[in-house]
Amino acid sequence: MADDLKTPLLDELEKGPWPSFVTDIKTLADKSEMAKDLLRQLEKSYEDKRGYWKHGGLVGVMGYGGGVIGRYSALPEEFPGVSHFHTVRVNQPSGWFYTSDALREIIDIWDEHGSGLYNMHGSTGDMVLLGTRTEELEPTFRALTEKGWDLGGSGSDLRTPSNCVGPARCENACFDTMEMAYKITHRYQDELHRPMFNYKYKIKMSGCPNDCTAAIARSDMALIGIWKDDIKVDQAEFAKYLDDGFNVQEFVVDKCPTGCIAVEGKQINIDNSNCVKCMHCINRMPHALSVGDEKGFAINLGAKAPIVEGALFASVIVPFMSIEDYKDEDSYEEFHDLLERIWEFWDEHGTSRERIGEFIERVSLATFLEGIGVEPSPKQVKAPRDNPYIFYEEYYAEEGEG
Amino acid sequence: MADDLKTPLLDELEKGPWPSFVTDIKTLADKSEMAKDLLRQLEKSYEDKRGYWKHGGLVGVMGYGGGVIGRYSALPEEFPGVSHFHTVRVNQPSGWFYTSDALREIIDIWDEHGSGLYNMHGSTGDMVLLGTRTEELEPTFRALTEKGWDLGGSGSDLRTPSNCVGPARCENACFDTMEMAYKITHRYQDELHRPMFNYKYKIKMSGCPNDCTAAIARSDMALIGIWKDDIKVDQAEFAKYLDDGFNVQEFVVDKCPTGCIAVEGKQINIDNSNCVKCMHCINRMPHALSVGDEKGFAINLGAKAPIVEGALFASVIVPFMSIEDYKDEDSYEEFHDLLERIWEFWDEHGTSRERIGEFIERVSLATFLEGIGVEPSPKQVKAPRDNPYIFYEEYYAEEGEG
Amino acid sequence: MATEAKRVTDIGPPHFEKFLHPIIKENYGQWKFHDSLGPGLLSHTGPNGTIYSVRMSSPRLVSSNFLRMVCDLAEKYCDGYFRFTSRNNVEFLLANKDNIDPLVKEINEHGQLVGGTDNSISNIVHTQGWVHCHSSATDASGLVKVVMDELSDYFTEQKLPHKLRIAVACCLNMCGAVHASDIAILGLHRTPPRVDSDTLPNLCEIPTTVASCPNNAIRPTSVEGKTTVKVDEEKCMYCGNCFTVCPAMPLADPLNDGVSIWVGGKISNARTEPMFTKLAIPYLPNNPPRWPEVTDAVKNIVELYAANARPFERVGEWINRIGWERFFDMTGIEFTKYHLDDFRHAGTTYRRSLHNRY
Amino acid sequence: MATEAKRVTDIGPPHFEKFLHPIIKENYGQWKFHDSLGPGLLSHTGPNGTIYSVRMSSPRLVSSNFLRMVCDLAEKYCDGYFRFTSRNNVEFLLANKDNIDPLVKEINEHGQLVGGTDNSISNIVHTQGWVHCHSSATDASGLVKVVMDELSDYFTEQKLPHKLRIAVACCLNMCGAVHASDIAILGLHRTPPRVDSDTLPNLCEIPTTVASCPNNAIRPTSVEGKTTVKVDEEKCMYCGNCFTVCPAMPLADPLNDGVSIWVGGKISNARTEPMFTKLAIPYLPNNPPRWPEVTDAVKNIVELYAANARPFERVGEWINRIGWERFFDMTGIEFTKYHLDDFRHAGTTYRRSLHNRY
Ligand code: SRM
Ligand code: SRM
Ligand code: SRM
Ligand code: SRM
Ligand code: SF4
Ligand code: SF4
Ligand code: SF4
Ligand code: SF4
Ligand code: SF4
Ligand code: SF4
Ligand code: SF4
Ligand code: SF4
Repeated sequence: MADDLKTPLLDELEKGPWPSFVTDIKTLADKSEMAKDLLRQLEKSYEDKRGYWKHGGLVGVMGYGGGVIGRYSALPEEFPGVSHFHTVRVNQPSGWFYTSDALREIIDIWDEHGSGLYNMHGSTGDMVLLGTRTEELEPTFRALTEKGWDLGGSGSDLRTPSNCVGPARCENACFDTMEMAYKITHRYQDELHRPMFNYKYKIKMSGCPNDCTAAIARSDMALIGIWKDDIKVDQAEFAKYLDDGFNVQEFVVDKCPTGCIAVEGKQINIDNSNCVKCMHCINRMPHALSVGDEKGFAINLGAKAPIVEGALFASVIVPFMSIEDYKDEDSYEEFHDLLERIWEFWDEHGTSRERIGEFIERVSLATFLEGIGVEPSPKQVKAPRDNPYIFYEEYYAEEGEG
Repeated sequence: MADDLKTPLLDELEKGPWPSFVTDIKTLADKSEMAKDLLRQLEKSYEDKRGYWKHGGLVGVMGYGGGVIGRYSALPEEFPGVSHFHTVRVNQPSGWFYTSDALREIIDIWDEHGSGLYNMHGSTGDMVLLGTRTEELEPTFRALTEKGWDLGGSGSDLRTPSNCVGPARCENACFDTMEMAYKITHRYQDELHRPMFNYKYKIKMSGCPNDCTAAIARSDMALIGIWKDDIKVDQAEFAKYLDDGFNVQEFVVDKCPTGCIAVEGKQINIDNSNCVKCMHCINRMPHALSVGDEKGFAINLGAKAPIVEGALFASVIVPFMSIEDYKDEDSYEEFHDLLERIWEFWDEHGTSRERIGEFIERVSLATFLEGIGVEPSPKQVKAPRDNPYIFYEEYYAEEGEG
Repeated sequence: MATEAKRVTDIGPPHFEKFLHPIIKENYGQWKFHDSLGPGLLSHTGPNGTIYSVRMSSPRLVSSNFLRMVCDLAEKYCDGYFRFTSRNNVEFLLANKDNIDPLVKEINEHGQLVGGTDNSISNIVHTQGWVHCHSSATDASGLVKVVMDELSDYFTEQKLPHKLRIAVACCLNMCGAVHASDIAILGLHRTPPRVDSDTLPNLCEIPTTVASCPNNAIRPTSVEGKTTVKVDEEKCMYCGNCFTVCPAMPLADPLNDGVSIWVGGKISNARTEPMFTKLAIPYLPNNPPRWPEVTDAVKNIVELYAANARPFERVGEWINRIGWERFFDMTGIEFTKYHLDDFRHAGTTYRRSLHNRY
Repeated sequence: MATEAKRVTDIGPPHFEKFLHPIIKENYGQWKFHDSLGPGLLSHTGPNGTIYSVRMSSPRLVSSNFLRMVCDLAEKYCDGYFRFTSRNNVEFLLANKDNIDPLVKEINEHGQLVGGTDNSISNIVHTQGWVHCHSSATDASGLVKVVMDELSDYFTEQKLPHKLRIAVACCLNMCGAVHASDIAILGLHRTPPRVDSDTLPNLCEIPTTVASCPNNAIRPTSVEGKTTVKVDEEKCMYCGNCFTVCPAMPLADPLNDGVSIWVGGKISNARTEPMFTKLAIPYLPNNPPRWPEVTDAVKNIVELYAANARPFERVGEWINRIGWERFFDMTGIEFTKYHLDDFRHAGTTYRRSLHNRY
């Protein structure tokens, strides 16, 4: 370890059972000035209780408007290793699946061109290559693309769509999150790399209402798997849960939000017309219950963090859509049409730095639906309006008057 | 019936099983020009599908600013009987209890001075004497006061407080709604008769959370009975419900909002620490269950109809208050102090035509509580805030700085 | 009647005690339990006896003759004691159980009904309408009459899953319980106010008028040199608040005024918290004298509730259990863009979850 | 490494198929069920076999050496196949059940932990903090480390009533799941931005800066002839949105920056709809390197949840069952005026019912 690396405060973070990022970064400190000065600057932050990074900075690679977060130390003389410390966001593969061969390609590139530090992964889903100098950005990009990797988004663009493991390793998947994320990312390369929206646009896909990518909380467009027909039941397997002493009454029946489950003898009966597809019973008894056959996804729009109007969960716009063949680009026509109408309407009527969720709230759901050509449905609301302030558009005029 | 009373449309309202106001009013049509012309003007409204009353009009009795709603026909030539048709609002007695003797006094006065028509009662609770001429207002008032009756409110004043039957005929009453309504009405005669508030102020009292006066929906100040200790149980009576075949599980246990009831054998056990005093179990089994011993009321503020910011239910300000002796004026000190602080704060910081509910929303609950000197409590909210926009008032300053 | 005595003021209402039946006085605050003895019939028992209540319908808009009839009956059967309820029914208070039947009989002979207790529809809370108010977009007493004609069985019998409470209001001021009723009938205007610029400058304060609009649709303007206001018709949602403060802005419009139907509100804290009433049907025409579209719509909802709700489930609780999509399916009511909230907290009504029935 | 080839752009990510384990390919979209084989161990079975997953912790902020270690292990036990989870854990994907134990052993030898599945605390979703972001009011990686040190047992064992998900964000931008987590730790500034009027006119657009403030606290002004802005300190709630668009308005303030604790959010639709996280503790000081006040506070909540919630009840569901008043009692956290919402829809958070526990 480098002699001049005195980090008594950070060293406290090497104690304890949870793996220490300090210990890990220290393994690079001998090889990488960046890693070392990052620790030294961080130590100063720990002393002074404040960050020492300058605000933003417009850097990037040729022809791309996003994918790089510029970052400069506020104390470049003291910590020259991090005087530049830009982030390169790289599209993760669908479902964050890798082989060691593939990941080693990235590691080699970043050891050569950057700090050798990463976030695996960023909150949006990208591989986040953490820290390099401006002059290394273009070479990093070239090396990445040569191996088949491309940059993610930043700024007012489409962000790298992300998706749960879905059909690749989950029995609950109601649609092909993996393939759909791939298809969307590829189709909208321009939207991803050249920020031209009012603000960022994040797409996340979860294969079922368990929502393992937090799509409903963290994406402007959440595609969440759902089914329309009945929950599939294997009564023999159900009986085994009872036989094994699993407390079906307390842990399943009593917890069903609509009380639509009844157990008679060793048989489970579900009133599917009242089931709200919450997943709880399926989660508890995966051997006995599974999602139906008529599968697809709901499209919810508008989740975001609180800045500025308060946090939003995404709300239902299209309660159900399905795609015939996820591998076939042509099958996506209905979806792509809708997405493009959404972007167009938002582009035309939204304001700068207005996320789609805030936009919908501002213009009203009714206007938004009309604008994108989607029919109103009770499935889009918790309940109809309770205030009487209705803008009527049809009214009668005196004969001769109109 | 008067010859010239042709009301073919209204006559349709004499059909059907429900008692007909048309038939009833017609019984007066011979004696009262007012009643007759009211029907004739109403018939015209039925023909033309619109009302024929002029807007408001400042009329009243000497020294009072409220209690009379001025009303003039828009077609006085056509319907001279209702050219003036003012309403006189008269304080109802607590709980709308009468004797025939008392009511006959009113009837006689109104037959002499007015139309002989009434709303028994108005939505706020008053006796509404419907329709008289300006010159009859003062004589009506004199006649009423002579018999011990006084006017109700209108305009920006305290309205006649109203209350459920409570201790007078209900086992659920947690406080003396009858006496308290009487005491408040008498104490605040000036506030009731001389409008000096920003807007109207309605007080309603319900003896328990069944809220039989709709206080939580329709009063600026809702006093609603509540208890703090355990629900009282008569286990023998409970067993009878079971023996009678009453489905306690489905109709009571399963419907308890917090699931805090358990039946073991013929015994009912309530986890009172988790009971939210919703009343349902008590309502279903009045012989077995009853409200606790430590009784009082909650003070909720701010209910109103939608105009202008949307309808509001009243929200908890003081979760529990009790009055030692409802018959003793001195016992009310804490309550009166609070009410006066509320009025003062609203008066000082509210705007014209701003109901207290809108006022609280505008200045924020925290500011309002501080303004009236009530401590914050989790009982005042459904949940703590979910947005991070907190205005901190205490912070640290550099030494020497502050 | 001579009124030559000294003028007194601020005397407040008489003390209620003198209106209380002796049995009530003796059990005041000590009641033990009540029993339902049938539609409209209650008994309340305390340590010192039992009082019987017989609940009679009332059109609320009544004449001296109606009230004299009440007094007569009370004297005959109740030692003169009776009360009105918070929903404008009359309650005769009897010491003697044997008086119940004769009283009920005589009430019926007067064309009045007994009922409204327990699992029934009680009287409709309502407002003034064309009988007295300048604001009204419909009549109130007439609507109550025609709706209750259809539903009177539900008043005189106890055949519903639970209490069902209906309200009528004749304009958006909602002088009643419209915003928190199982079913509500709300009169509404559907066209912006017409500004009478001749009278407005004299009758109205411009700043107050401008400030009255919840949607900032009113702007000061000048017509022929006089300061008046103009209404941005795109922004006006016909609430009538401007008319309340300024008579020169009437909204009444016989062609377009009409009625909307709302469902699922409640007030009591029993089981669920109080709930606001939600829009079911945005507009039905004013069709006096018997408003057939309105009575059909209300009856349809009541009958579906009667047939499908579980015991002790209010209308709103029933709808929440089956879901709004099913409610619209079952009733055949069309779901339109008007059902989507677009006022202040509209966002809080959007469905921000996957919980949906298919 | 030479990069002389033709420059290509817009190629997007590689197709995932080449990263899928053969067993996964064969069962793709056809999985039948999964089993939990213990903390951090899952098996998924389809018609064409079973795949085993071993979930390993990760600090997320990692070095090439960490990733090389992952690759090495994957090659040794998993034919090179692995993935990351949506919460930044590593999942090794094994064909051979017998490889589980040796893999786990080797993971532990590397100082890493196996766990995070089922009724446990999984990895903390977090953000950049003092390591990389200019906005941060606290560090993120350090907070995660000290909190997970306290809670690591809950990662390696499955002893909670249900899943418990923690998030950390270093400023109000909340680059993570803070607004919908069982427990969230949120860094915040508590003093208004300091306007640097020397640099502001060059660095920032005045109208954008003024418009950025959610509370209209920013007004244009002029200082020594230059147009700049001033902040109405009464209205500022330290959200930092102005700083995002205008670097000349920094908020960092070592004396006052700190941490708040939030509880009861969730994302899944299981049982209840998604819920926002609610304020528990408005402010704890930044006390690096180990933030003892924060770790104590979080541990206290986790332990009360562990001891008192019912099976399959998330933190928010538990609190809703017992009531917020009891939550504050049990945790000993003081309820203050800061807990009362005063933002846009504050009114919707007021308790508009009688439902209260006494
Ligand atoms: C790197 C990352 C955090 C991380 O440690 O993982 C991140 C980092 C930043 N975010 Fe973020 N956000 C990241 C995911 C998120 C998320 C989570 C998500 O995408 O699931 C959110 C909340 C969801 C949302 O989008 O609302 C998020 C909400 C924000 C916001 C608030 C936006 C809003 O509308 O409320 C800002 C402020 C802004 O956009 O100006 C922001 C801004 C920023 C900036 C660019 C700072 C700024 O003010 O310009 C941060 C750069 C930090 C740095 O120095 O590297 N970041 N940001 C995440 C992106 C990595 C990736 O591409 O995978
Ligand atoms: C008579 C009565 C209706 C009835 O048929 O029973 C009534 C009648 C009027 N109300 Fe009301 N209100 C009556 C109870 C209510 C209630 C119900 C209640 O008090 O429980 C409400 C809803 C609760 C509330 O207070 O919000 C109510 C909410 C309004 C409003 C809307 C106020 C608001 O803040 O949203 C207005 C408009 C206004 O205040 O300018 C209003 C205004 C009016 C006016 C004075 C019309 C006006 O614009 O000036 C009506 C006079 C009608 C007339 O010609 O007689 N009335 N008004 C009720 C009073 C009788 C009594 O004293 O007992
Ligand atoms: C007489 C009256 C009070 C008064 O001072 O006038 C009254 C009296 C009783 N109410 Fe009430 N309620 C009265 C208006 C109300 C109202 C107000 C309203 O309708 O505008 C409500 C709130 C309605 C709502 O939630 O929308 C009301 C909600 C209840 C409830 C709660 C019902 C529920 O489960 O939601 C009960 C308990 C029950 O019925 O199970 C109740 C129970 C009772 C009991 C059984 C109380 C008792 O032990 O004596 C009384 C006989 C009820 C009955 O009719 O079956 N009372 N009750 C009112 C009669 C009005 C009428 O003529 O119909
Ligand atoms: C691997 C992963 C998906 C991925 O593509 O990466 C995943 C995988 C599974 N999830 Fe998940 N969930 C994953 C993130 C999530 C998230 C997102 C998050 O935490 O940010 C959620 C939403 C959390 C929330 O509600 O706040 C999530 C909510 C669930 C639930 C719903 C739990 C509940 O009752 O609220 C289940 C079902 C259950 O556990 O009963 C579930 C169930 C599952 C199952 C059992 C699905 C299956 O049949 O394979 C998987 C193993 C779960 C386990 O860890 O016990 N998964 N799961 C994610 C693992 C993250 C991690 O490393 O810990
Ligand atoms: S969201 Fe559903 S389909 Fe996707 S991993 Fe989670 S449980 Fe499986
Ligand atoms: S998925 Fe949820 S709502 Fe449907 S039956 Fe199962 S537990 Fe009930
Ligand atoms: S509110 Fe309660 S105390 Fe009053 S009448 Fe109704 S049930 Fe009885
Ligand atoms: S009053 Fe309500 S909450 Fe309390 S035990 Fe009875 S049913 Fe449950
Ligand atoms: S609801 Fe409107 S029209 Fe009816 S009485 Fe009240 S103010 Fe008048
Ligand atoms: S009716 Fe209402 S919305 Fe229309 S102008 Fe008048 S106040 Fe404004
Ligand atoms: S939460 Fe704030 S400080 Fe942390 S990474 Fe995001 S923008 Fe930066
Ligand atoms: S920190 Fe937020 S509230 Fe304060 S001035 Fe800046 S934008 Fe406005």
